[in-house]
Amino acid sequence: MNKSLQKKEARMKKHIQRLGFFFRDEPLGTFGAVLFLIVLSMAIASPLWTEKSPTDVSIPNVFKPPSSEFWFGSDNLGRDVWSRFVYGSRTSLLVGLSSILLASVAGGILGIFSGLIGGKTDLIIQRIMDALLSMPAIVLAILIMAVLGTSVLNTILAIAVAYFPRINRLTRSTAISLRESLFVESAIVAGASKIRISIMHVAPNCIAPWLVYATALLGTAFLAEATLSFLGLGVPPPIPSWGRDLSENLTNFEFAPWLCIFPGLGITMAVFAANFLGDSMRNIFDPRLKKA
Amino acid sequence: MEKKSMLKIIMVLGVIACMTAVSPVLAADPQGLVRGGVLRLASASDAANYDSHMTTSGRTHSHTCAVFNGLVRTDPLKKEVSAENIVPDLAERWEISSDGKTYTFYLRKNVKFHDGHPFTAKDVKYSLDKFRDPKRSAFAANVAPITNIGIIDDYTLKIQLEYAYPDLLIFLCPPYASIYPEHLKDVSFKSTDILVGTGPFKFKSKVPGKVSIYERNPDYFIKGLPYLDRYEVYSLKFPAAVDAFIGGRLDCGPSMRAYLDSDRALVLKVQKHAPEAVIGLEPSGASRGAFFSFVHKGPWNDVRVRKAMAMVIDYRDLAIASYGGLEVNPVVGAGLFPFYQKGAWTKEEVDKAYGRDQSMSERIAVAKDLMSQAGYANGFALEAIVRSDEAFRKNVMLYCADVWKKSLNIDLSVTPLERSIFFPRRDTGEFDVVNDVANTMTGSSAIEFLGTFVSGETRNYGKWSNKEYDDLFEKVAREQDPQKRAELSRQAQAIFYKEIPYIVFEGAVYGTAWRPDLMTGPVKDLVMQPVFTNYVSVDRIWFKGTAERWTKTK
Amino acid sequence: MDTILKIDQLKKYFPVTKGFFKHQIGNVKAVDGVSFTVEKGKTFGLVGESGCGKTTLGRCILQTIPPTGGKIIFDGEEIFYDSMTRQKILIAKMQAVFQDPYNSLNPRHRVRRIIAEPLVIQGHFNRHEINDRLLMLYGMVGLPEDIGERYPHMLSGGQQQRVCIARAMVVQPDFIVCDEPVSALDVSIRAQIINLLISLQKRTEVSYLFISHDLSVVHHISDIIAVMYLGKIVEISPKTDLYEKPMHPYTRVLLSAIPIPDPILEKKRVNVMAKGEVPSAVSIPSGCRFHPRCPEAMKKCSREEPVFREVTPGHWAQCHLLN
Amino acid sequence: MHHYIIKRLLWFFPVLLVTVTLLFFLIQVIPGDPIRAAFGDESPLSEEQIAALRVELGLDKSIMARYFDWLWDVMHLELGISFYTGSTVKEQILARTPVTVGLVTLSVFTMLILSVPCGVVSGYYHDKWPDWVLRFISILLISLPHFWIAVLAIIVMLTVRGYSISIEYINIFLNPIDAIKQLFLPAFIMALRPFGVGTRMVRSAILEIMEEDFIRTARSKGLVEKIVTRRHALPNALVPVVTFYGLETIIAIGAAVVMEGIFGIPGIGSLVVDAARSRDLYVLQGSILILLLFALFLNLIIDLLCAKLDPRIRYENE
Repeated sequence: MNKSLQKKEARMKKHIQRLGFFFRDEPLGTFGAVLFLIVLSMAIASPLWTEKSPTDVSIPNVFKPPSSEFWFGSDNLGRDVWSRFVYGSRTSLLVGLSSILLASVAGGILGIFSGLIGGKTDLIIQRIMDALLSMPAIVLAILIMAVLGTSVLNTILAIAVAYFPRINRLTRSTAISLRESLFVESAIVAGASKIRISIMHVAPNCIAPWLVYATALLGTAFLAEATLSFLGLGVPPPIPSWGRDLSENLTNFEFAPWLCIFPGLGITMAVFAANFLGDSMRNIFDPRLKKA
Repeated sequence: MEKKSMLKIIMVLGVIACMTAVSPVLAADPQGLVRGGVLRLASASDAANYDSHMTTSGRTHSHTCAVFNGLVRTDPLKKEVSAENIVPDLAERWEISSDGKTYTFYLRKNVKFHDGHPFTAKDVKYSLDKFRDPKRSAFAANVAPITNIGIIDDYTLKIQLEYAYPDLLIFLCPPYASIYPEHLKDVSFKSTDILVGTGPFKFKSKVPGKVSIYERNPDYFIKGLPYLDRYEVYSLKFPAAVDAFIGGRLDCGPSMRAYLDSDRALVLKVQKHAPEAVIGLEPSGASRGAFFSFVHKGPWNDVRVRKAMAMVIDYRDLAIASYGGLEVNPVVGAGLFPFYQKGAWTKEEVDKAYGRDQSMSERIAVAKDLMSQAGYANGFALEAIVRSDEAFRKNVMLYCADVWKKSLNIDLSVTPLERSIFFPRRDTGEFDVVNDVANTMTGSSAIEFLGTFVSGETRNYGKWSNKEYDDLFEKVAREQDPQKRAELSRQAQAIFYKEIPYIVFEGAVYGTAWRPDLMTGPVKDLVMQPVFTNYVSVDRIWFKGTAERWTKTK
Repeated sequence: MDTILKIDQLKKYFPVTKGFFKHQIGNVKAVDGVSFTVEKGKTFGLVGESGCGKTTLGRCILQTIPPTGGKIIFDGEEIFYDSMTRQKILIAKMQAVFQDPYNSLNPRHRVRRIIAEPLVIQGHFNRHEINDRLLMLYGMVGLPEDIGERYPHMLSGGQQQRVCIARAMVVQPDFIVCDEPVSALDVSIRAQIINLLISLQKRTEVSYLFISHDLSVVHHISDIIAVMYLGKIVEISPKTDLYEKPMHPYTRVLLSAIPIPDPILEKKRVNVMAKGEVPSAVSIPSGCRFHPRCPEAMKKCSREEPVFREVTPGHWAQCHLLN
Repeated sequence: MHHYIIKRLLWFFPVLLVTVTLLFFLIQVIPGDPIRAAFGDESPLSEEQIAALRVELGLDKSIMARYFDWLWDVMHLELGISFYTGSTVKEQILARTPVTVGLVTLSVFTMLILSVPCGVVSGYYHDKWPDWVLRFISILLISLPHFWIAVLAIIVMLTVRGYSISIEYINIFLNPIDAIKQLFLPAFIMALRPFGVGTRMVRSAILEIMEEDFIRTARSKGLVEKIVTRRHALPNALVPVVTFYGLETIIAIGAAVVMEGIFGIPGIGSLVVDAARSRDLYVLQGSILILLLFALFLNLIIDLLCAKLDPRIRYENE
């Protein structure tokens, strides 16, 4: 009992030490991580950050500039911009994280599968991926939004479809190089089935590059959500979304600039945090760059 | 875009001096009139087709109005558009039989289409037959009383009616009832090849998605016109169009009708950055509001519920929500009829009918009482559908949702829908509430305003049906005496405001802006009409200045 | 004495394709008709330069790639390539140790999991049995008892190879293919590993197919040695016979390449060199495969392929010189 | 090399077929009624008018019939007619393509001019202050939503310089100077994000190359550091750089889609967005097809260029 406790403590210490190294070696990454945590907490605990509802209409309060009552001002229906800012992070994070998660899981599984199976199946899957990859991701997302119509779920799907071929390619090439490795051959010799090899041997070794890449894509996914919403093809109202809030208030910029500035800042903040985090992840996981 | 978007451009193009059949206008030219120059307008996008019979869209009419003429046109000098203020266009003069059932038109001679073909009665018969065919025209219902169009000779035409129909001439005005060349009847209306008319400008070239260019027709039947050398229609969307206007690259308001009137921010932007620009805002014949569906069953089928819902809406707050959160436009306000119309209920009468003549707290108390009488004291839930491409509709419904929730505990969810999903649902009554326009064509006839809610009419989105109302409508259509007619239409309005199939939010306003040196004929000021049948005055427009970019460059 | 493995005319060709439609333009004859037998409890050494097909041969025997032709008779039964064979029949009987111990171990698994994997796949052992078996094995292969919790990258090269050997031994196989098991290791550790293999053989009577490019390594462990050149075996002989009386010129070339630790002897040594490099397996030379490089080549050699025959009892070779 | 080129060219067609097929069937499942979407905005159409339009536009045929019609039409470069604007899709695409090509080229060129020197500096001063500053700036640039920057830029330029977006249609091939004047601001804003990525990319390429043996040899020969960076590092980093700029060009097409709408530039991008909003099926199909062809073609060029630059690539693939 005592021993295991000590072990735990030792492990804890080690983790803290590692965290310390991270702070020291990756100051920009730390900055990103902190920013990301802020955005994350805004999304998870929105009611703690603001008491007002982001959708409450209040005609007497239209276009109030930032003040102690309305921190970020109010919009054309008298809604509190600060609460829309806070709740907007929810949409951004929900869409960004779930779409990347979806893309990663689907792309990862299909990548490992097609990398290991090889042959005609792989050939066909990869030609479809070629077709999807050749299109700029945002155009693909626009096309899918046009096909599916606007909703939160569809936005997640559209962004996931746009980025999943990229993740598929990455895991496939990792899987192919792993397929040739001696430990996979050892597993074959040990009698492992293809499914066992995929799950126990190939998949775990794809995780590091996969994680790095997924983090790197996260910022892009936030941006994609904002862009789609900006174009009026993303999440539908009245759900607060930075991109749509921005585009709907373009005409009001001249006398209510806060309506354009804060949503834009929100997008930048989220993407900025994710990019810094991704950058540091790459520095940590990519031994070649680490050496350099 | 709402219904008559053509107006945007139109009003600008305003007016003309009196057009008598005989006197060419050139002689009346005042000193200092400048010839030449290019007029640059914006339209939201290219025209879907050049068939002005099929659409009320300015995307089409801004092109056809320069190329085609009508049989007659409205007098652009007079603010009121009515059957009495019609002037000749391709018809030199006309006669109406004493029973009002036969119209004889005498056409201009020596008029030629742009390709050199002479214009004759054949072309008129072909065009008007198309205009009254429900398959090939969106306005057939407006000219339904026509039973026959007969050619007497090349320059004489007789129209037979089933019954006396005083508004016929209004409906024969451009830009809707354009006269197309009969000899090109096999050419597709989608193709620019159809742009062969008798009008002041000839089609020159088109860059799809960008611009269509028209040049002066030297053989125009009014000698000396048009003044302009060229007429260009740019396809430019908001907000790029507003920026282009402010930058002096457009001469007249972009497709601002949908924006300038519903978004005060744009008016302020234009005023700030281009203070020299002239801004015109006029009420239109259309009104915006909420249709209740009578196809869908729900609490709103009970008139007391509808009355309660109409009652608690505050007109001023509603306008602020609709007009982009800024001060209310002074010219706004209408019922089913625009207030300038003969026989229209006044704003006070409408407010009284809706029960809005008391204080807000009293209204809420009465409305709550009505709700509990109907058995919905605890409220209910319903869904409003709105078009996703026009934010102000969503804003209005969000305001209503807020008011109805707070005062009547009605849960209104607002669903913005893509056009391709919205229109089919709207047209078939598949909604609880829809925010749309009570459409009219010319905005000048009681037949149009009342006709929107007649049983079986496509524009009657909620499929409301009331026998008494339908009967009154029939009477209005056949009544020759203007006084009696106004009285009958007031009675019909009484039923409408009592039954509330549609809560009128506001009268739509058309607004646009133009460069200050834009002139029309000998008249210095552009006369803005509340309707858009005076679209047609492109032939009289001229510039005092000729600078390509009219705004001051800093 | 019993035979554990008999290979009869085993062939493995890899197709060479060209162009968009991948039409076959030839074959790489990696293994081109190889026959030999391995006795129970003995070590069969297989020597050849890199690229001669010895690793391919090992893989064919291990059933990780399908052979093109020939028979493999293992423990009296002919085996065919399919994944079921591998999973149901061979797993308990035939194992392997590869050249690069680090890459043979899944970096994401702990040592105990790596070693236990074949048992887990077999599925009829409970945790205690597996634990007991592992503890016993650690002792057998000379690993510390607490090694089970470590990851491969925390081990030294020697320890890694011991883990590989332990994994191979865990199912108590009858036969292990050792594909250059020591060539990636430091010279000092090589002897330890080879001694470990020898001691394991003594305890468990396991048979080895020991593949190496280095005759000096094979010398210590093998009972019978075969020399392979371009997909064919050119000489098979009991160990002592081969080192004392090499018959094929190629064997002599290989033997002369072994450095002798005594500097005086080293100086005296006659260095027999082969000319040029190993030709491509796509275009195998006519006649005797070795003739373009053979220091003693004759005219006949380029025309006629020599017969593989038993020159002295138990000593087979394939060379015109021996006729 | 020839084999590689032929092989690569032949791959183009199956990918194209898959693309065209995917595109067609994706577009066919768009919900709602495209005819009402295009014609029903001002006045509701009656059922008979809708039926007539359906026949006229060929929407009454079965989906497979329309698929084969579409394949046949694509082969003839006939891409149908727009429901919403009436012009043929081909006509619109022909008029708009030069604009988008101009915008994208200008933006990639701007990005190239900016990012290569910055990347070299950042790599050369690895982990010193210029590197940190450039790294920070590049991540900041990557994170800025460019549509936001564009909107702010227009307003600032309007207020400060009386700038207004230009509405003239200028073909960049016929009148390059005016076109560049018109396209410079959007192109510059579009270049900001890839500039950030590009700087980082050039930086890591430089870092990698500087580690390699021959650079060490060059150093040991006593060459001055600067010459090492300039003469040896750059050409060898070219393959990933070419790949990168090729891919960035494709991404720039995506950025153009957004930028064209904001600046009122009549390119393919604004066509895609408008068509997506108004559910204009044939235009959406046609314009995306063109973007795809553009991108596939770029991929092809990148692959061939890389094979030319690095013989290893073509040997591996032959």
